Amino acid sequence: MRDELQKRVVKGPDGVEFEVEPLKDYYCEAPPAEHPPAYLKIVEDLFNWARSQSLWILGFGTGCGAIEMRPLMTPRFDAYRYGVQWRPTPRQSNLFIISGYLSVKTLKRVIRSYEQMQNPKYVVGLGSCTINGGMYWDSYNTIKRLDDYLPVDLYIAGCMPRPEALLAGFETLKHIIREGKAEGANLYARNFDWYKANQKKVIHDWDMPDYNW
Amino acid sequence: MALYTPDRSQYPAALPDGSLEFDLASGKYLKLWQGPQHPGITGNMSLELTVCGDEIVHARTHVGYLHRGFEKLMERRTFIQCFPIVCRICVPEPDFNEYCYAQAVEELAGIEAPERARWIRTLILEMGRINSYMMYLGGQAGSLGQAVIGQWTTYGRDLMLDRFEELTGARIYHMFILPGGVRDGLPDGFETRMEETLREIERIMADVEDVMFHNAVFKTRTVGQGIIRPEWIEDYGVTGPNARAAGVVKDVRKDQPYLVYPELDFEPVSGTDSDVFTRADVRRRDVHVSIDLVRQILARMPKDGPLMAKVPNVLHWKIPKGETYVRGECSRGEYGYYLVTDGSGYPRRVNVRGPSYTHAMALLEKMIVGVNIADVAGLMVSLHTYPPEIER
Amino acid sequence: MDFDWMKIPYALLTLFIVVNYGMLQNALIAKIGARVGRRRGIPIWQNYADLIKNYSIRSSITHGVMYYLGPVFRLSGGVGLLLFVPSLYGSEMFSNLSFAGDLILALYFIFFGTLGMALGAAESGHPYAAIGITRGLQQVSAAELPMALAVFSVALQYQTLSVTEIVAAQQGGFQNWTLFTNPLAVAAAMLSFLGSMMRPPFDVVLAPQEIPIGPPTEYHSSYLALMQTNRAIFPIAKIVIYMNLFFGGATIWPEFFLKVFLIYMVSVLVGVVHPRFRVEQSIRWFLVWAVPIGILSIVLV
Amino acid sequence: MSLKDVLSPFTAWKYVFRDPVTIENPLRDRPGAARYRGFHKNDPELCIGCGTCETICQNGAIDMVPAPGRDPRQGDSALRPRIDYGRCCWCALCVDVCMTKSLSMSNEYIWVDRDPDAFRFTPGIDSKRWDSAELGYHRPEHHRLVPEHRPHMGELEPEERIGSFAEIVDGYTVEQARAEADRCVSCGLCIATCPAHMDIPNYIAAIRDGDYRHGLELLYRTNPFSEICGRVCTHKCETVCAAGHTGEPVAIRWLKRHIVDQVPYEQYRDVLAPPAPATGRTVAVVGAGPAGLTAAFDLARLGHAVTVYEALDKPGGMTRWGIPEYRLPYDIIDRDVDVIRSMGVDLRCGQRIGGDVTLGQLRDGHDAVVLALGLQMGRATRIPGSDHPDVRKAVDLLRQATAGEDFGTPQQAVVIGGGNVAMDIARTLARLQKQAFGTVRVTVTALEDFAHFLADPDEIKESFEEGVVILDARGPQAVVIEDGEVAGLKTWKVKSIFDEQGRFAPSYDETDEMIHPGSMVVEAIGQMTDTALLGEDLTEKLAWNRGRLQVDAKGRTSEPWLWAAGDMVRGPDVVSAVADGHRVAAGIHAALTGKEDQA
Amino acid sequence: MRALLDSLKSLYPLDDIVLQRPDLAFATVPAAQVRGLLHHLKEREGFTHLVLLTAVDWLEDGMFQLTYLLHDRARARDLGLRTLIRRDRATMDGIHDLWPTAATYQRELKEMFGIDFPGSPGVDDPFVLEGWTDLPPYRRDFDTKDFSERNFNHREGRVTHDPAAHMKRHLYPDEA
Repeated sequence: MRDELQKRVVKGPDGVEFEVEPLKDYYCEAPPAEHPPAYLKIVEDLFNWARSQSLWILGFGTGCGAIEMRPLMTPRFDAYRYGVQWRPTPRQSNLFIISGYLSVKTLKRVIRSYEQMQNPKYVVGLGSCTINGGMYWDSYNTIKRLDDYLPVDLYIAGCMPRPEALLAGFETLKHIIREGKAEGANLYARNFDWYKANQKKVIHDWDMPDYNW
Repeated sequence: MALYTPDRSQYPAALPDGSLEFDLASGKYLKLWQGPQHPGITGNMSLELTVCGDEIVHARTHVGYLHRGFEKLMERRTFIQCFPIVCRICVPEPDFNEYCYAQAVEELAGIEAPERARWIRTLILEMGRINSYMMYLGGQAGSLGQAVIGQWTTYGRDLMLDRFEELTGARIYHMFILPGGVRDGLPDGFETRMEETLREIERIMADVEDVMFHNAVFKTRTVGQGIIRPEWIEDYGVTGPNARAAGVVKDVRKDQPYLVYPELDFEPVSGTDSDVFTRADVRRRDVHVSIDLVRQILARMPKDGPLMAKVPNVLHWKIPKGETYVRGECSRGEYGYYLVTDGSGYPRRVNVRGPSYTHAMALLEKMIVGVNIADVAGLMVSLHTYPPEIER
Repeated sequence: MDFDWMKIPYALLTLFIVVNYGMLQNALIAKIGARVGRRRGIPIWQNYADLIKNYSIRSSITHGVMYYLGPVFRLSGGVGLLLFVPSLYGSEMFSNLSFAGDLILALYFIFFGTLGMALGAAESGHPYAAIGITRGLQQVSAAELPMALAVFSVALQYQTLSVTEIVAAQQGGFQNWTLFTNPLAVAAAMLSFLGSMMRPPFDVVLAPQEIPIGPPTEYHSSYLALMQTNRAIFPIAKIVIYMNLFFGGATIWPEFFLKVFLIYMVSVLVGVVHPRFRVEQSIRWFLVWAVPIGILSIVLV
Repeated sequence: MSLKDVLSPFTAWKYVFRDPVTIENPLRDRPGAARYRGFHKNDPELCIGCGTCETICQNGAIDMVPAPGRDPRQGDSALRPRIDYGRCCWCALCVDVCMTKSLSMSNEYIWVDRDPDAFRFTPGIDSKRWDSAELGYHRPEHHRLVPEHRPHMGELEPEERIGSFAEIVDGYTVEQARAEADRCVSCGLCIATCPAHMDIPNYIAAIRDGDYRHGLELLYRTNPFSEICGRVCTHKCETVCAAGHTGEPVAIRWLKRHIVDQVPYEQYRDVLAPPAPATGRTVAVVGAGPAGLTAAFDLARLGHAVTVYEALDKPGGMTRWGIPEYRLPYDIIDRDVDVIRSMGVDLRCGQRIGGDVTLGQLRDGHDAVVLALGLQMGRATRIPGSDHPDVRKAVDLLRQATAGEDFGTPQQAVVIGGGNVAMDIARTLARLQKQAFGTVRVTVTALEDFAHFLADPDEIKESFEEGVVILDARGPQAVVIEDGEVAGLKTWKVKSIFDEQGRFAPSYDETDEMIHPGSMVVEAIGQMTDTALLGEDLTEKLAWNRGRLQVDAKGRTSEPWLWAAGDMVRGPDVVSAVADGHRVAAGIHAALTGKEDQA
Repeated sequence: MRALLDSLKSLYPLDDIVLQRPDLAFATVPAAQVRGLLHHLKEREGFTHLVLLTAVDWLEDGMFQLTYLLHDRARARDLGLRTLIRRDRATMDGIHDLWPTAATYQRELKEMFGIDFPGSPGVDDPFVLEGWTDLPPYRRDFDTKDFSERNFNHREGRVTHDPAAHMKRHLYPDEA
């Protein structure tokens, strides 16, 4: 058996050590790899500029916040003019907007979608629910802190955040990307075991229907 | 005129217990998942389709992606604490939750909202209905690839959201109708700005009619598609525009009038053909009814008067043992709250009856069989379902 | 015929101009479409950012060789189509690699991309891609029929299979354009054109609402960038054929740009305001409306 | 399907030639509406830290945290709400319920941050860019989630009550009491202000639940004089009541009374646990007023043998002898005292210390001695003529009235003083006049103006209703004596009472002179303690502070065996006396059980 | 409504009748009679619309209350039928043959309350939950807050103070 599939003890970013058994704990065949930025800074800067100007949102309305996506993409706010558009498939998207609370069932699909997205990829948490559980803080079926399960680049306060707040969030995100600080995908790859352990703690049923997405 | 009529006598084979057998290994059938991550699905749910060629032979609706356990959460919140969370049960038209919940609590607590509050509640419900329909129309056109309609109607909805914002203080979750009454009266000059908004929405609706409804391609795709058969109306508890488009002219606003509807002048809209086009058309015409109702309400509502009934200190509000069911006609059909109290400060049980519960589950699974893959999205949207009210 | 090696750099120059024009024109068209939707739309340079972004994606996964080759075929279809048809009539630099029988080759290239895509998308293993590609092939076949009929009609009319010669025959004033000399053929071809531009009502191939964008659903990063480049080239290349066959070709770049834009706008004009047909409905539509016109045009010639 | 269906869609293209409706700069051009429920604001000066916002928040989004630079004080916990925007849903229930209207919302709604822990802040304390936003949601005036008015309490009509000493107020009915108890938000700010730190929120909750026995149990935990305090407590708690900031404060005193009214008196003893086993220690208490009896009650329950010596023939102290019957019926006092007695307290009335029994004897016979003498001597104005026999002290008259002695009710009387005692004597005289002569002719002259009056507003209102004339800002100058008989009182208009240093030094407008006719002048300007029983030696030995016996925090005097409590130490106030009784009892218990150091 | 209730009372053992509104009544029926009565109401009395089917957990009594709410579209009136079944033997006959849509309700009740409806299509399939191992969540003895605290991480650093206790600590720490 390959080394990375052996049962072992790893240390998370919070310093806590825990045991993982990849064959049981992951449902992907290979853990994601870290990808370094381009060798030349000027090239990476150009790339980051392009990435910041071309935010493709995955069309996955995970919660209430999805309701504000339509105003965002329509005449009133017209996010297209800021280089934002939505894509129907995770392969082509580089921005995942977690629009509010995530039920455990959705979290599983979100993780799958997130892992299908390509590096670099960004996650924006929308509203109270992604920060600390929001109004569903005592619900048995929603996660409370998104950053336990996915690397989050940005949070936007509100319930729901208005389209204007989202646009402000995009501006901030662009700034972060241009500074080269939006390395969530690499963070995820680096702390994969930790994220997986957290995910596994709440998702008791790892079986995924044979989705075609 | 169908180019090709599949022969359904041979397959899929029926098992002895009546269920269908799909031998996926045969290559004859394909499992196709739509959603939850899928733009054609209204909201976060998923369809498990078994297709044969381009045709769906079996479908299963999967929900639960938005389940937050409202009914459980409300059992450990006081009556006033339930008020902010109920609106989250249905995102695009949250006000019906607020109304039904407030009305149910008032009924069991033996208080009555003041006259002016009841007018304002009606106003909000009709504004929300317009919004919901606008969103639906955009979605219906969008599901068939006509993006421009969604652009216009969302703009109209945005204008209405501005009115909501100035009236209620929020865009989406208004949290304005609370047990006992409403929070506040109309802001100054609201009527004028509302009239401007209504005119703009009427212009948009005229364009929608020209571009969407008088459209050969749209008609090709929708006329005769997705018919709800008469016997399904009762079998699957179909209500609202879905039923009215099938000729069942039942509208809670007329049949069991609530709030100030008895004083308003309107006729329920209905159709006969029960296909996707008729359902869309019923809703389009209903927008005009709602616009007219909003005008009537603004013209006739009392300008002064209390907005809240005398409620006890909400922190210790206890309601005697009892149970009731309060319904309203929301844009998708019958919306209802079944509230059981046990004399404590917390609801014993709240059950939310969203119209999508039956429309998107049993009815959709039934209707979708035999439909082309390309029509699934359009059919689903035409039932006008919002998943959060299914699983709550 | 001696092959003039200078044609190659000239052709590359054409390619360069067309790619950039295509990118800008796509953005402009998007802006026009947005305008109908009462909004502003993307910045005019948006496609460049998207392109660089896609090239800059660090990771990518592949589903096999054909998956790789899909976009390559598609792009070579577009490039080939462009390069074997003269862009500017009478210009030494921009006649590209045109030759006597180039019309037939062009017709082949129009199909070539779709076939390549079919292979690649099929390898991606995604059922939506498969469904999309099935629809695509069906629809392209149906749409090609009136186009082929129109081309026959034109070839019969001008008694040549060389695009250059067909253009030459149309010089000397707009009354010489095929548009006016053989309107039925143009009508059939333009109906086919609607069908091949991936715009409503004939975009059921992509249909994001039902089969999330169909064939390219699994494509990402550089693969997608390749396809995006093709999106800039291919429509223009196709329009160049139409322009040359039916609208008198172009002798200078401004004329080229204008005509390409206007012809493109025909599909936009229809596309922006319509929903889409189901695939069998569009096939029927081509058979009922476009094919008879095409046959009629041949008969009349 | 017609030709129209083919052509009509193209009308959409008209928009190409129209301006888009897109908002140019959504971040700048879209301020929230005037009522927008955006980010929270709080006025830290107005906020009292009652935590009602935290209670109502269904999201658990609010924490009450100490605000830097603020210390708790009466009516302000110095806590301020800290809001977690990882929980908040912007329902504004906290704003609606805010008892002071300090909490509101701005119309600002954009907050983006990388750090998920950043979304917590204390509005008004942590400065935010929306602190000065003018627009945003404020609770509309009419929108109340907590009722602002007390239910009306039944009381005797003035005509009816003036003729007798019957109790004026009815007390709440059960419905009224529930309604009033319902108004309490259970913040508990009042507990600190109550001298006895009674568990006010919980006994009010007991009323809401109808669990009066539990309520009574809670009352007895901190106050064995609930019957008395339920009627005549100075209810300082109500001055800090959170409900009082935007409405009427909760009628805490009446609610307390309601509990004792509701529990049948026979059950009182069942509510109380039996006293602890006897310790063999003995304590003597001098004075059967609230302080002395409270100390006796506590000590007896702790198992000590307590003997109470009372000079007068009935227990109760100033509550009996100083407060008129129409405010506090005497049988009420008996009820409270009987419960205390049932704890094993040996109450000996008519035993004046210094006569048959001396303080020295008490010292020798007991492990500790508590002095709870009260303030039973009236202070004199010492104005000319005030030594006349018909110039009387209010406390003396009240004592005589209680005892039923006839002190010669004057046809017309003038009262000097503006406190509750002045009102008590004025209204007592008014009743006696009504009974004797049929008309009320009492004039009260107070130094303070109405804006700074010392007596309770209720007292003033009821006095007026009963025909008492109250003149504010009048400084007494001389008693007018004609033919050896008191004829009235001469007063000047008061310009100010205190000098610039804040010392008592009234200045008068001599041109505004009035003569108030009356055949009796009553001085009601304050009381003091008769400390004669201490004897000279002890008086010498003890430490004094401004004429009051000096005691430590536990009530112990400079003589270790001698403790002091009540009005003589704290000044006149029933509930303070009760609190003092507890304090001294706790001190004695600690001393007797040798836990003094640990305590 | 009164007339209807009276006539029903003569046919079925109705109990605990509450006329909540002129157009809404509730009544309790023994579990064995439910199907018969529903059938009667649907076929004879015009109550053709099944509005909802849900349950109430009376944990203290050890009973589940099932509520069948029917609507008579023609006369615009509602009738809620309650039936009590034992919590420890939570099984009930399905009504999916009367109303096919009831299967969905029954599936939900099975999952959220643990009430079984043998023979109801798909009743054992998970409905909204996935991988659920705890008590059925709508049961009263399931504590959602406790579950949430055990199962999910909440953001640390939250501390609150009780105003009364805080004031006591600062203003009169030594007193009772």
